[in-house]
Amino acid sequence: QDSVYVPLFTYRTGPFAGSGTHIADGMHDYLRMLNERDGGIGGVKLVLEECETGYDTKKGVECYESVKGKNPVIVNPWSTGITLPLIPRASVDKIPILSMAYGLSASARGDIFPWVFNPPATYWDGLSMIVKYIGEKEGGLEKLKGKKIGFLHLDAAFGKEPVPLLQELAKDIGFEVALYPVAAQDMQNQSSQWLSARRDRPDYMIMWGWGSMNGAAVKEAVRSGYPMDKFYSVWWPGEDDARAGGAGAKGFKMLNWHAVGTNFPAIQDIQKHVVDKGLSKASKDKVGELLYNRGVYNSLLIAEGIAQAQKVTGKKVVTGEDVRRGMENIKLDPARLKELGLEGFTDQLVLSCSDHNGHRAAFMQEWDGTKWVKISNPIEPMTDRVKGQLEAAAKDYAEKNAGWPKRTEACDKAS
Amino acid sequence: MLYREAGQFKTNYVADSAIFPLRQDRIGLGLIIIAAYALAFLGNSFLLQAVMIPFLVFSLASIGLNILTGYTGLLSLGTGAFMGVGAYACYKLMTAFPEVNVIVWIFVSGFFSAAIGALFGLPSLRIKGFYLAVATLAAQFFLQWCFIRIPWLVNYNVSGALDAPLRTLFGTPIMGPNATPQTRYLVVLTIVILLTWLASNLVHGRIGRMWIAIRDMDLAAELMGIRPLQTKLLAFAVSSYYCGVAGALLVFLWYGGAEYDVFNINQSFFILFMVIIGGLGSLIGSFFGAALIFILPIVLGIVLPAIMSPFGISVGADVIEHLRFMIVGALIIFFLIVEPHGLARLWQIGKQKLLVWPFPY
Amino acid sequence: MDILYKIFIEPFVFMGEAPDLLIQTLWEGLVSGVLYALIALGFVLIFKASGVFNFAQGIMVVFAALTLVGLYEKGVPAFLALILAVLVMLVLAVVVERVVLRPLVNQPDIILFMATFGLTYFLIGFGELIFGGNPKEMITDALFLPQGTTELDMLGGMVRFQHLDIAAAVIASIMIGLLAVFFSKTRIGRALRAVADSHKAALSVGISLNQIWVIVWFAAGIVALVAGIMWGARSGVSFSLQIIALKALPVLILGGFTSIPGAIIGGLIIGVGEKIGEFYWGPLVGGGVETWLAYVIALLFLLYRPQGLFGEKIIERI
Amino acid sequence: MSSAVQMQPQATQTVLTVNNIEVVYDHVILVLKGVSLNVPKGGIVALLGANGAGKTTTLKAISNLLRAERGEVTKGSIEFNGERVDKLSPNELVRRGCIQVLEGRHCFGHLTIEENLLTGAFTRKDGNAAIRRDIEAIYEYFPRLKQRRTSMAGYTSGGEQQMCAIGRAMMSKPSMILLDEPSMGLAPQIVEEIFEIVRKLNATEGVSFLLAEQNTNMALKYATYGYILETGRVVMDGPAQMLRENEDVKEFYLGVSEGDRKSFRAVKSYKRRKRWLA
Amino acid sequence: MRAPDNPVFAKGDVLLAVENVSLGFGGVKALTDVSFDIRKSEIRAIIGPNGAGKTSMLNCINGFYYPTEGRITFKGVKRPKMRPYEAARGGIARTFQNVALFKSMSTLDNIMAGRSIKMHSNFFWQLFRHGPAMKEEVEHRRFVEEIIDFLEIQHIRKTPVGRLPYGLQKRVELGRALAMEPELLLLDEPMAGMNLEEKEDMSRFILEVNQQYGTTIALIEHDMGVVMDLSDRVVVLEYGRKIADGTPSEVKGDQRVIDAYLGVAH
Ligand SMILES: Nc1ncnc2c1ncn2[C@@H]1O[C@H](COP(=O)(O)OP(=O)(O)OP(=O)(O)O)[C@@H](O)[C@H]1O
Ligand SMILES: Nc1ncnc2c1ncn2[C@@H]1O[C@H](COP(=O)(O)OP(=O)(O)OP(=O)(O)O)[C@@H](O)[C@H]1O
Ligand SMILES: [Mg+2]
Ligand SMILES: [Mg+2]
Repeated sequence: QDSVYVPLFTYRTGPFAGSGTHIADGMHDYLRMLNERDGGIGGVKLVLEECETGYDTKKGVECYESVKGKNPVIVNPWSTGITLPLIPRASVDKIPILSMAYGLSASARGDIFPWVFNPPATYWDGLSMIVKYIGEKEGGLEKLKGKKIGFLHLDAAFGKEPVPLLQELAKDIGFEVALYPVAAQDMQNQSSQWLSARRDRPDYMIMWGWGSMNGAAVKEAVRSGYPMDKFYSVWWPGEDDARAGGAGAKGFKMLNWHAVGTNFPAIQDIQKHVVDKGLSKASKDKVGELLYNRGVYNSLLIAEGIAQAQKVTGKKVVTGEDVRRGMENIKLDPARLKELGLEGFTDQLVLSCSDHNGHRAAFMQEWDGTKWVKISNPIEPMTDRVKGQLEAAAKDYAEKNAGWPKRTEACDKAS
Repeated sequence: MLYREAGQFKTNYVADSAIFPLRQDRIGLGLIIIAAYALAFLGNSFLLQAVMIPFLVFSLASIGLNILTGYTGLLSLGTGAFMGVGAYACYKLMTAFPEVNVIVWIFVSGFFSAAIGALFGLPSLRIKGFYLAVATLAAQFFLQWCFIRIPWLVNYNVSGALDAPLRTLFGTPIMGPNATPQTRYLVVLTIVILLTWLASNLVHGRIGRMWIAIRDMDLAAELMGIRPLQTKLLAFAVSSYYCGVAGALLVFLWYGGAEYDVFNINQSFFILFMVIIGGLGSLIGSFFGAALIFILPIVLGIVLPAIMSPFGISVGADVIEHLRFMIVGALIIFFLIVEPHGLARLWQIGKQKLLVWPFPY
Repeated sequence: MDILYKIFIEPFVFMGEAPDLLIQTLWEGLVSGVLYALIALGFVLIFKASGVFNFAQGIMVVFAALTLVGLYEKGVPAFLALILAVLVMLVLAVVVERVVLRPLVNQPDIILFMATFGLTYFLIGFGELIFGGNPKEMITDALFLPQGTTELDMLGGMVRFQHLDIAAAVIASIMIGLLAVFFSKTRIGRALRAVADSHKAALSVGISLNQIWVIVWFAAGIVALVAGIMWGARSGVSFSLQIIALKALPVLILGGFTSIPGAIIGGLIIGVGEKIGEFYWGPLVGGGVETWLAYVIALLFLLYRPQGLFGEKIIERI
Repeated sequence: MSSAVQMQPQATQTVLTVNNIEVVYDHVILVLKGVSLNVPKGGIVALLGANGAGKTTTLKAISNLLRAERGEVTKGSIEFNGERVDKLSPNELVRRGCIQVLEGRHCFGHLTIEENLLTGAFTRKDGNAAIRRDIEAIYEYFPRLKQRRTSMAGYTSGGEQQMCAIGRAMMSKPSMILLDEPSMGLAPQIVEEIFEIVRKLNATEGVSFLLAEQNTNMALKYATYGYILETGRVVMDGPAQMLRENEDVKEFYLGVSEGDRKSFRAVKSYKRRKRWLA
Repeated sequence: MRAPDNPVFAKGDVLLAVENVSLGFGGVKALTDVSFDIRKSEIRAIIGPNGAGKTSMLNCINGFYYPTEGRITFKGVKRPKMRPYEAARGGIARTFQNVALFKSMSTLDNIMAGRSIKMHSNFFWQLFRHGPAMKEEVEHRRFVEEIIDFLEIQHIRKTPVGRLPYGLQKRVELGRALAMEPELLLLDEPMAGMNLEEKEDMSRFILEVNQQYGTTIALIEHDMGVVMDLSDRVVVLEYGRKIADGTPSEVKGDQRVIDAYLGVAH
């Protein structure tokens, strides 16, 4: 029996289920579609198993331990809190970790974290893109001088990660930063933050939130009359979050790096082979929504990692170690995307031995009251600035973790 | 028939006031300890890593809280934060003085949480019962806030998280990515056994009696010359010490890296429930409680799909999770109804029945 | 010196400079206070009647709101759904009494507290099983809750009053008033206090604990439903709403566990206190003080009055 | 409860029959080892016995309060007015007219004395006026309570609480009262007062009493029949008159052996032996 | 048991003097201008109707209440406002009207807990239950066993006291107070709820404590027989005021006492 085991860590329960469910559906359905349509990848069936984490670190670690014995080819923790404890384990257990655009930003460095992947962009990339976009709208980054940018963030490692970069940019460019931390237990109760925003009158507001914090923020912004076209977010809010703000939420903007909608052969295959056959948990109208497609993107990377692994090793049934190599060989260029039935779904992504992230561009999209509309071309991150942060962080991590294992895994291609 | 008190006479007070006066109990305990050590070599990594290590860590934290809530009767919802203090202190200490063995720092870190615990225990002189819980909640939220806000605590890590550097004992890694589950389990087990032994000495001696006196009837205790404030603060300090050590073990020997979030209010509740369901004022109950609250859901997670699949019902991970919640909730209520004084009391009644077996009374 | 100035002078100067913001802050504080009080009220009812510290109150709020919205989504007309939701809370009350409280009569408070934790777990699992974990929107329109904002030009600025918030304040005040009268003026009210005092003695004088508990849990269920509607309209209906119940704790403690007026006054003090604190003093330490400020305020009050503002005196007699 | 209902045809009928009950606490502690007793309609029956004999347990078994203390009647049956009551809840029993005054006060500490009395009338349906009247009657019995009517019961003195507990039970207008150590902690003249009340209620309203009492002297003076309990068994029973004259009872419970009361100072430490234990 | 040796206070000296003590709670006056004294090694009874303020008087003596007016002198020193544990450490022990034992502890542990103030081994040794800690434990255990023997409660040594019948609980409570080796022992209705046989036993214990160790005893009791037989002097309170003070026979004959307290037939 030829098969590879792909565990999916999901959270359809708990306080973050609102986001988690759609992502889980997208992840599952894409891989399921490959099974149904193609009989798996390269003729090998995928054994899919969900493990419910509830976004709880304790349960996530438990999930990891329980799937570990079944030779998973890759693990997606879907929570920064869960990713952190898994990072040191991955290298010992030889299981690659895919923390797609979350987790430890420093893990973009393949030479130090050979087992961790966080494509297509880090949070630092994301922040730099938003600042860049705002700057362009103002007519050049230097025009931001004297402006005030509010930063509404979850008061946790995830939300605070971009702060140093933001402050550095503020110093260089000359804008002012106002921080609005939101504690996890106050996610749904943000009136103080928005009151403070009324006091400080920031010219722009950037949000780094997750789960119900996003929806509540949109609501509060509308409530307190903040101009929505000045309100930007990193890539985590979904349609539900924007919808929460009602008509007033029009103009709310966020970064994204993949398409929404179902206008792709692969996604239509999902509908045909999975959703219509009742093999999915998703309701039909949710297919193609932002977070659903985010899940699809995640699975696309998994599938591609496996496919590449099969290619480089020549084996059909690959292992975690092979998939790690496969991931380092990912090259999702337009041609490949077209082959996969996802032409135009996303920008190209190339990972390598040293670069586990890609630092890809994202684009800005705007809520028009009913759906997301792409409003910009791809925005490249400010690589020069982000690199510095990244280098320092990775070095710092390795230094503080004296005894952090040196990369011993060979590289498949020069980077 | 093996379990009998008859024929075991105590000829001096030392023997009579032993913690396990019954020979069979002592033998049983010895066997359990041997089995626990043997498990390191028999158990697979899932058992050690996902079940036993956290179970022991939570048991230790429960012992800590039990000293405060179970023995002294002071309700605390700050356990999570006190565990956090231990973890952060341990992190600072071991990164600042890497040359000193980390085991030392694990024990020392407890003192920091003891100090903080005693500080937040001050209002307990005036405030009682559920009202006291708020004082400790203030500690919980305030400390948690400090954990996020003071980057110095994590040595300015950008990730804002604690990570476990490589540390060795006798040349074997016990912490960090290269430490095997076996070694970590052995370290945790030894620390937990040692601290449990010390706790049991304390609660069976003069100090333990003073704590229980305060719990059972604080006014009478005071009228007998027991200083309430000192006694309560001591309970806070000792309790927080245990929680602190448990916190350090939690992060560095179990997770191997964690965010401040693992020390949130849910952690506090989690431990409190272990203490209550296990049995307030019982050390062995702390272990039972940790087992029920921590291990039971894991077992259910494994067992539920297995019992459902033969019936052709294949259910998603989420449904399993929902059922798991429902069953754990129902079982908690069930156990409380069967024996409100916790599993420890159930155990005791079982032993009493065994003593008089085959007669019912 | 500078720091002293920042702590003791600057915030007040700022208050004077921008009175509109002060008014807005106070208003926001009052509104949150009322909403906290609504949750706290559910706790108080149950504590008053049985001495049970009901950990499940938070999940009851979620559960009630989800039932309402869930039924509506299934096509049940809004007001019928409301009635059905009330009935569901009644069923819940009966079941809780039968299954949890009755067998645990006369047990220590902390044991009952633990049992409500079991209940919480059960309700989380059950609720998610039925309604799924997805957040839902509260059916504000269908229930004819007012929406929109009134903006008043005053004091050199603009102050915004949400109609929904005004409605919340009015509804909460009416409920609290009704409950206060019900419990202080009726025979049941006295029986409640007796039960909370001692289950055993209450049993011995023939008070039917079963009946009382059903009544009270039902009342708490209705309060939970109202709280769920109000909070839901504000921030959506999802399981993360149960975290908010934690906010009721300092309110309870400040007002006293057993006092209905205490819940509302405690709520207002906490609501206003934390908003003012966060708004004017929060920035000094990087914000986010709201998470613990409420508890510290409550703690300071407690040091002065260990039974809360209106709680029943803790009897110390030997 | 109107007394007319109780004045049913058979005057010698028993109100309460306890039939060979066994009680276990906490699943393992066997306390009552087969206790049987009868209370005739309109009778005052005393339940005597040393500390720990099981008097309180017997009363609680009857009033069904045992379950609240994790005790259980494992054998035997209890009938009240001819009906099995072992499975009833305590409040249903109170509605049927049988109420217990708990040993050791148990007032509602946070309620005032008057509110305590009012809760006693919880099961009554005969309107406020009647309840007020009865409260006044109780204040007449215990003037001390009237003075303290607005104080929280938790702060009143031990004796005041005892009066409050007794008054509270009387407020439910029961047809049968289980009195557990009513005289404990009361001043001598109040003790007499209480027994007078018992006699009066018994005579005028036909209330039956089961009286657990250490003050044997008093109890046997007012009771019509008595049971003596030792370590969970009835060791002796008979009409009060007969018990009063029994030598053992005289020596161990009444303190009058050979006709004279001996001084507490004169007691010597010697092991005495009850004849019925021989 | 050792008798507390106190050279300054010989039998018959005033050990404790209560002077013009008043105590009020809001509107309620529990005590009004009460003065009396307790002499070394005597048994002093306090009697009076319910709610007269007897318990409150004891509460003042051991620091649980602080009199609103007046003063209390113990061993010749005027007492400052103090916490109850300080009074206890000064040598005043008591039992309670509503038994206040540590319910979940065994009889032995309850009495051992009464020894807490006499035990001093430090935390470190306690941790290891060795060395001085164990030595001390055994030494005090011996003392406690003496008390247990004395009170004839050997058979319930290891029973949790919450399960004991009321009368035995009172006895354990006496044991716990004795364990403190007090100079002044306050007993609040030690014989309530006991039958005659048990009262006789209890009387014997009280007398023996008093005679053998010279412990001063203040006793509240409603059983007049006991009071008359045991006490050396009696003070009678009514409505918070002292209405009589003297030997049992004097008090017994006092008309005010008969009216207020004894009723007729005594
Ligand atoms: N809740 C309980 N758990 C365990 N044992 C109990 C409990 N209550 C009472 N007992 C035991 O039952 C026995 C009888 O107690 P009970 O209170 O009925 O005696 P009693 O005759 O009323 O004594 P007293 O005169 O002191 O009130 C005692 O030995 C006591 O230890
Ligand atoms: N803390 C308090 N607050 C209010 N009133 C109190 C307090 N303590 C005592 N009292 C009142 O003071 C009076 C005297 O009470 P105390 O307990 O001293 O009486 P007692 O003489 O011991 O009576 P008994 O014989 O009934 O025990 C009582 O009326 C009581 O209600
Ligand atoms: Mg009794
Ligand atoms: Mg008294």
